[in-house]
Amino acid sequence: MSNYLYILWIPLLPLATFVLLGLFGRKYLSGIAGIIGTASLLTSTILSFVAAKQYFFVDGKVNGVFQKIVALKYTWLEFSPNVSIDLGIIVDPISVMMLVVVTSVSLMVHVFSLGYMKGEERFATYYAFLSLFTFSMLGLILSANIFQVYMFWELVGVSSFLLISYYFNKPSAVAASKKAFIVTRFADLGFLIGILILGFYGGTLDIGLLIERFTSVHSTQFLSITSASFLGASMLTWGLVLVFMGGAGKSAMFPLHIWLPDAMEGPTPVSALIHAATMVVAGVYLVARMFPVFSMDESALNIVTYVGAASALFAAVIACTQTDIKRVLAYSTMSQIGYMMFALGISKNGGENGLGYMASMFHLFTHAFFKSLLFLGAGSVIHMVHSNEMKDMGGLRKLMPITHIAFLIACLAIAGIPPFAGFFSKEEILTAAFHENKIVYGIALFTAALTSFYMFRLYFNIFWSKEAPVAAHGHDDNGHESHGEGPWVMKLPLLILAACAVGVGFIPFSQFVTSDGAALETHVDVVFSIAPVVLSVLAILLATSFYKNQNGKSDKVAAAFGGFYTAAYKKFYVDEVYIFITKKIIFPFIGQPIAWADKNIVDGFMQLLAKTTSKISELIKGLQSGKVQNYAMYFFGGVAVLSILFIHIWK
Amino acid sequence: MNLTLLILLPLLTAVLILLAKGLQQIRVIGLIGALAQLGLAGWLLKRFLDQRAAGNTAAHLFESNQTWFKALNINYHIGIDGISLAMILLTSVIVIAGILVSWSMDKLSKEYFFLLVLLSMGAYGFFISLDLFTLFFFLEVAVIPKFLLIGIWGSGDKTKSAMKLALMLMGGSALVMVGLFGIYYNTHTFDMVQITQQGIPVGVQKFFFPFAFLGFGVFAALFPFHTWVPDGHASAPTAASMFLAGISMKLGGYGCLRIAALMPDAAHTYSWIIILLATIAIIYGAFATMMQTDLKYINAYSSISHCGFVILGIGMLNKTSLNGAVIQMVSHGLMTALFFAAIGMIYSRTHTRMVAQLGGLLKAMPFISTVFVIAGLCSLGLPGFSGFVAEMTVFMGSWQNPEGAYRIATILSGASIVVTAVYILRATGRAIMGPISNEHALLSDATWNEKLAAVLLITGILIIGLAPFLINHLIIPSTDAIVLQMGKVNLLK
Amino acid sequence: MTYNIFIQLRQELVLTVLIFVLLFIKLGKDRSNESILNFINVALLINLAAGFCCQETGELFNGMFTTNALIVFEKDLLNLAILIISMQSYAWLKENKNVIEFYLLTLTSLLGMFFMISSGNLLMFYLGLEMSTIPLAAAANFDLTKRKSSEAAMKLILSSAFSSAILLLGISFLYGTSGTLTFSILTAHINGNPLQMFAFILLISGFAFKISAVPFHLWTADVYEGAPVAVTSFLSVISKGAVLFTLVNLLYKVFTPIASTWYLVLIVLAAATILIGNLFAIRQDNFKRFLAFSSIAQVGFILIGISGSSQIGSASLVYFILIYIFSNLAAFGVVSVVSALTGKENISDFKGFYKTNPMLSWVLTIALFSLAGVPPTAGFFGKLFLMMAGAAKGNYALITFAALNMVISFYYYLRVVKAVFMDENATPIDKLQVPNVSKMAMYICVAGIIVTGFASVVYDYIYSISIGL
Amino acid sequence: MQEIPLSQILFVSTALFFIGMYGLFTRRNLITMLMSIELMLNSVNINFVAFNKYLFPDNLDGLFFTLFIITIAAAEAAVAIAIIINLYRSHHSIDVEDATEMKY
Repeated sequence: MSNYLYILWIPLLPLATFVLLGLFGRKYLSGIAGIIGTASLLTSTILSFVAAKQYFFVDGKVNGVFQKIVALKYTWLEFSPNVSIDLGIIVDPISVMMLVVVTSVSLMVHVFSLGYMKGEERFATYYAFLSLFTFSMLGLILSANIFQVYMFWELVGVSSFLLISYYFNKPSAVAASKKAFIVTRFADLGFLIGILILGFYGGTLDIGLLIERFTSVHSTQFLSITSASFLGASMLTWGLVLVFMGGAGKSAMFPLHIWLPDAMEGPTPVSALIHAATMVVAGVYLVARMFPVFSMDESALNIVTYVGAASALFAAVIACTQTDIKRVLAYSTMSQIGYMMFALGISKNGGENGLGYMASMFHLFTHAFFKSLLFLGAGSVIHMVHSNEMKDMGGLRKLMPITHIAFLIACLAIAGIPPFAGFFSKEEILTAAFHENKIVYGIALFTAALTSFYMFRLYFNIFWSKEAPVAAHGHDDNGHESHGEGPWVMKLPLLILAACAVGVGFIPFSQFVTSDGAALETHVDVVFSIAPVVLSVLAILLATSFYKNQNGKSDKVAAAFGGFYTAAYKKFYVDEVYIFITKKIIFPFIGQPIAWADKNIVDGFMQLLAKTTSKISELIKGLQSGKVQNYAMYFFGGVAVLSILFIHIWK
Repeated sequence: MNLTLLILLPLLTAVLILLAKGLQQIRVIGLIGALAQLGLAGWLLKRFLDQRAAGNTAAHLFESNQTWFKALNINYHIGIDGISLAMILLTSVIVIAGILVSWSMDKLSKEYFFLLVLLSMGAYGFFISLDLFTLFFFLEVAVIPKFLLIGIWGSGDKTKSAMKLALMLMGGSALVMVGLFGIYYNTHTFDMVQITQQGIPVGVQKFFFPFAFLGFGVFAALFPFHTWVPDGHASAPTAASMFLAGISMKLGGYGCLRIAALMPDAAHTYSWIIILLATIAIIYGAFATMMQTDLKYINAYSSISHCGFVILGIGMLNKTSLNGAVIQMVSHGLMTALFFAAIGMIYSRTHTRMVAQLGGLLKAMPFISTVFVIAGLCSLGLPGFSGFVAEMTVFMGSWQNPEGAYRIATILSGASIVVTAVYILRATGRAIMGPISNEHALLSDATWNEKLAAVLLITGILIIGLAPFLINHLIIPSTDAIVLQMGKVNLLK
Repeated sequence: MTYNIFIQLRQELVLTVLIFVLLFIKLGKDRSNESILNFINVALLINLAAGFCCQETGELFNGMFTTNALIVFEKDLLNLAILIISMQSYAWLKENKNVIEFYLLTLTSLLGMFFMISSGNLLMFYLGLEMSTIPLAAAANFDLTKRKSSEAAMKLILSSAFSSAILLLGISFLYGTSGTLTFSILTAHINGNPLQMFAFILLISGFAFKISAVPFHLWTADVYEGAPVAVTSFLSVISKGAVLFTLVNLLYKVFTPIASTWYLVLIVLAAATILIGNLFAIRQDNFKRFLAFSSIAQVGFILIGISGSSQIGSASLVYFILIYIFSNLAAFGVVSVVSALTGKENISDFKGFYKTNPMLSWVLTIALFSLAGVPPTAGFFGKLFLMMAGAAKGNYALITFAALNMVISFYYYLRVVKAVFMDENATPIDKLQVPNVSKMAMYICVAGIIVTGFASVVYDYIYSISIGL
Repeated sequence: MQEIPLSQILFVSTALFFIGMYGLFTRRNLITMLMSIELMLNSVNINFVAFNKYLFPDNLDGLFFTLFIITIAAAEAAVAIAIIINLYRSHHSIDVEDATEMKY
């Protein structure tokens, strides 16, 4: 098969940009940093489209099955023979698909930022970090070695950290970035140990080999890892669950989701890129990447399923109550990723049963577009009103028509209204769920309804409800104009993404991306799709009646829900639990005792030695009485003692 | 290639410094000397690799062996393998950085630079010696300069810290001495190569291993003998802190490694204790760090935690873990030196090291803050920096021991990376980010010499972090040799 | 063969001649102190040189006086020491009107030590011992006007008289049990019956008193403090060294049959001596007193070395004494200059000393490090070899104990360094004009400290001439 | 007349020795202390003479030793008394308890 090595340039170009801007950007290139970043990313995007074309339409398929192609493999760090971190490039349907998604969304964000971040002091730094992120994300996608995944996993994490804390003199932003990094780090610990387990029993870190060894039931590796067990679960389960833990951390699955809403402290384009479209789906991607192995272990898959489903529902409920528009979007993201997760969980490997897998990937694909669209839309709204709060908004549809339209399209897409993109992907997921697991199907259905409800709550609160506020006009403290919707560079991405949100649904996805690479025939069953669509429409109507123009209804309903509402509004107190554990348990009961013990016990012991020595010397100083007669007596005493001692010993 | 140059060169530099007049001359001489050291080390590396490429598989290259005290069968026996070479390179880099950061040391500058150079001489001698006597000799040579550096140029409760450090280190070397005597009287030689060949009776090993290992452990900040570390580092002047954490603590680790190689049976017998202590040190150090409020204390305690990885790697006694230990030594040396350099730069401007009193430095001094953040990221094991490579190798190696207890130790040590993230980010978040106070807003950024030092160290960190195969290529043959000779090679199934 | 006697007795003869010359100078018209001192220093140099001129092994006066390469070398060491001391006390003696008496006393005492070292017979040994002790007592009182000086002299003379009584009792019992006083014959009669053991212990106690081993050490600190610095350094280096040489000679040659016993005696003494010496040294403020206790601790280490009872042991002892001469005298040299020029003798007075007198501070520091046994100074080698010799017996409990005590000793040496370099002081000792002669002496010491360790030839030579059990 | 057995003479000398020691320990007058030391030395002399006469009559080592002890004792006493006189000059007393300036 032909050479895919040029794919190497797709990640390397952003890396180069990062180095360039990181070293010289601040001093010399601050003016043209944006152009440089965008240009290089444009190149990568084109390259990735080329790659996609070549793979999907030219030579990816060998007798009807898409192949896994390892385009590059370089031994980077060898632990011991055949256990090593290899930097590699793997080309298969999902990686190519992700290439397209990441590059294009990232490109949109780059363009959008040209307008959004204009006049920032650390403009160049911003683009440097953005490129760093893109590089890491691409590297993650292309990884052929599970440890390579881990490495880029960490890099993605740190670039997210850097971008969230971009407004570094804002304490809340710093806190949020810390939270994001530490929570994901905690999850990564699980990932790491998972890797260690799989690597130990698999005897390799190469994903392809791992899959090969763990999927063949008779291989020694498979037998050893399944026979070994800890706390009643087989080592395979442990390994997979721990790996999934890493994924759950990045993808903000319950209960590791707490960092995502706070992460909205970062610049909005960043949220659009990292916390909506790309990084947060890394978890899904990871599970998909390891899916054949997951499919060998029922219990691991179940965990994936239920964590996913739970997160989907949980997030959706919270999203209905939040008033910060970015937080609403954040929770909706979490909920959608929950969708993808449980879709994977209920799927099987290969053939018809692989529907869930395909659906999940499809939803990932579509979601990337409409969610980033939503964020960018929100971005331009915020850019105009300089606030995240719903109460500061309303009736903006006249002031920013383009944004309005784009946002509406995105909402319809996510609500799963045909013929918008979300409809198709969601449909597949629901079908898969319906066949595999009725409970999950129920949850999914309900969540779908909730989704449409809160999305339109959001929509109406921003664009309708009251008349155009005057406050929004005039100059903000940065001093740049906020009339209208900002420059064309901010509108263009909206339009493009809107087009995608409408269009991408029609891509015959199942032809390309499936669990086993073979094409999969899917049929949109009209009868089946009635239920979800109707539900969504009803939910939208409900939202309309509540929020289209201000009337007390919503508050009444909220009051009706009472405690449940406040609980949801307070995000079900998960943050409080974490804060309790860290601030009230770890610090006072582990940290401080240890710090204290080090000062007083360990070091105190050394001090004690010194003190005792000097004390003793103080005590015995009387020996040297200064009286020559005593000296003589001690002398004689010495003689006596020695003689007794040694004449005795001699005996 | 005569390795003795590595000792003579610093000696010459020291003498010239004594003859020099005025700060300018002194520091220039010091810098030239340090550069010469680096050049020498680099040349050594080239020669070493050439020889290996030429198929010279001798355990130690550039050996030379002269009788010193004939009556006692004490020889001046020197030679290097990959591990010692790595250490030598580390030392030479840190020496330059140290001299650069103390460029404007005007208090008793002559003595200051003299002692710095002397310290480096001790380190070189230690790393090249193949005879336990010379090893011990150079181990102690390094103690006195530390005492004086901390006591004279230090800050805070400097004399107490200096005294504590000197006494604890002397205690350590006293234990080492007893161990060495034990070896000597049961093998009738101090020559490590000979001892390795003829082996030591198991009973003897079991009796004397604790002495020697704990003795070196004190230098390597092994729990519970680590208490000299925080105070010593905190009180020391910047360059001295860099030397202490970057070089001196490595003497301990290196010594432990050699001792374990000399007494494999005992090492296996006691490995569980070593691992226990190491794990405690890692976790305990990490949590203790979390509670610190002084930047230098933060780094000092984190050094305890990181050096725990070295001991852990040694205790696990397999090829990968030993590699990890060595890489961790180098990596931690560079990283902690960088950290101390950054802290020193911050302190020299703000005159405080209290995290609470700092903030938003990124605005006033972007370069220094960036250096600080890089050091932090390296310390929390971010891929691309040396810390990641080292820690992952140690984990990989440790995980190869299938015993449950060792697994748990590995997992616990692994857990420390989360705690590390916590304290690094707390320090960074408070000191580097956040709003800046008015009097700090006007402070100046790094000067050329500080920049040079930082860049040098960062380069080292990146070389290891981005191309670990280079250092592996250097050290793996040596660790292989050690492991083979220890008669226990663990590979993944 | 008649002139043989002159060669074998050459060191003693030179010394004797010198003493008489000094007597005549004293009788003659008085000269300026400078000229006398210069003359004496030159004479002492010659005296030192005399030792190296020609080797001759043999014995005189039918076994009363023996000599061999080792003994000659030991005497050379003592000569070297007296030379250095006299150079260092230049500043002090220049003003003193009884210069010659000082030298008469010290040189006589030195002569006595020579005879003691060479003695082949208990009577000879006793004579040498007393001949070395009594003048020292007088010399201790050399500062006639100082209260402390006379108190010190009193303590020294009384306790040393007492100790020599004990010693004599031991000798008398030895004589009673063996019937001979000659070492060579005595060995055959040593069978270790209780009385003989008792006699031996009395004898050892006498030695222990001279080398100030615990619990026979108590006079040391007071005498060191009270006596003039020059005398103190003489006591601490020369008399101690001489007695130790004799002790080794006796133990390794004469008391071989009861080696197992005296090994135990030695380690008990050693342990006690190290510990007590250290514990007392920690607290001292008076510099001479401090050095007294530190030297007691040193003796403990020496005893460990001797207890090794091997050729390494005795060689290491001589080697250590050589190094000890350099280190201790360097320290005393600084102290004597300071006390002669300012009258200050307390460690606390040395605070901030480095600011005003860097040269002296470095000399002092190097000396102290050498005493503490820190590389690269020679003290490291000396101490290490002593410990090695001790470890040969496989008594690692003792070695560990001693090693840990080294840490304590390290503490008090560093205390002084701390005072000199680190402590702040409003009124430090002001810049001192050190006489060139004393300077030279210090340089000799420092050179010795730095060179002796690395120059393994020295050790190897000593080893080649020294005796094993 | 039958001669006195060695044991009795040794008994006398030992008694003398310890009497001297007792005197040294208890007397506070320096001169007296000096005298008690002389007692001890004399007891040693008796030892030597007795051993020489009873056990090894054929050579005279013991006697010679005694002579030397006596001589040296004299010298010692001379120096000691000189020192004591000087002590008296400075302390105006020859009480040993008064000369305890240096201690600890």
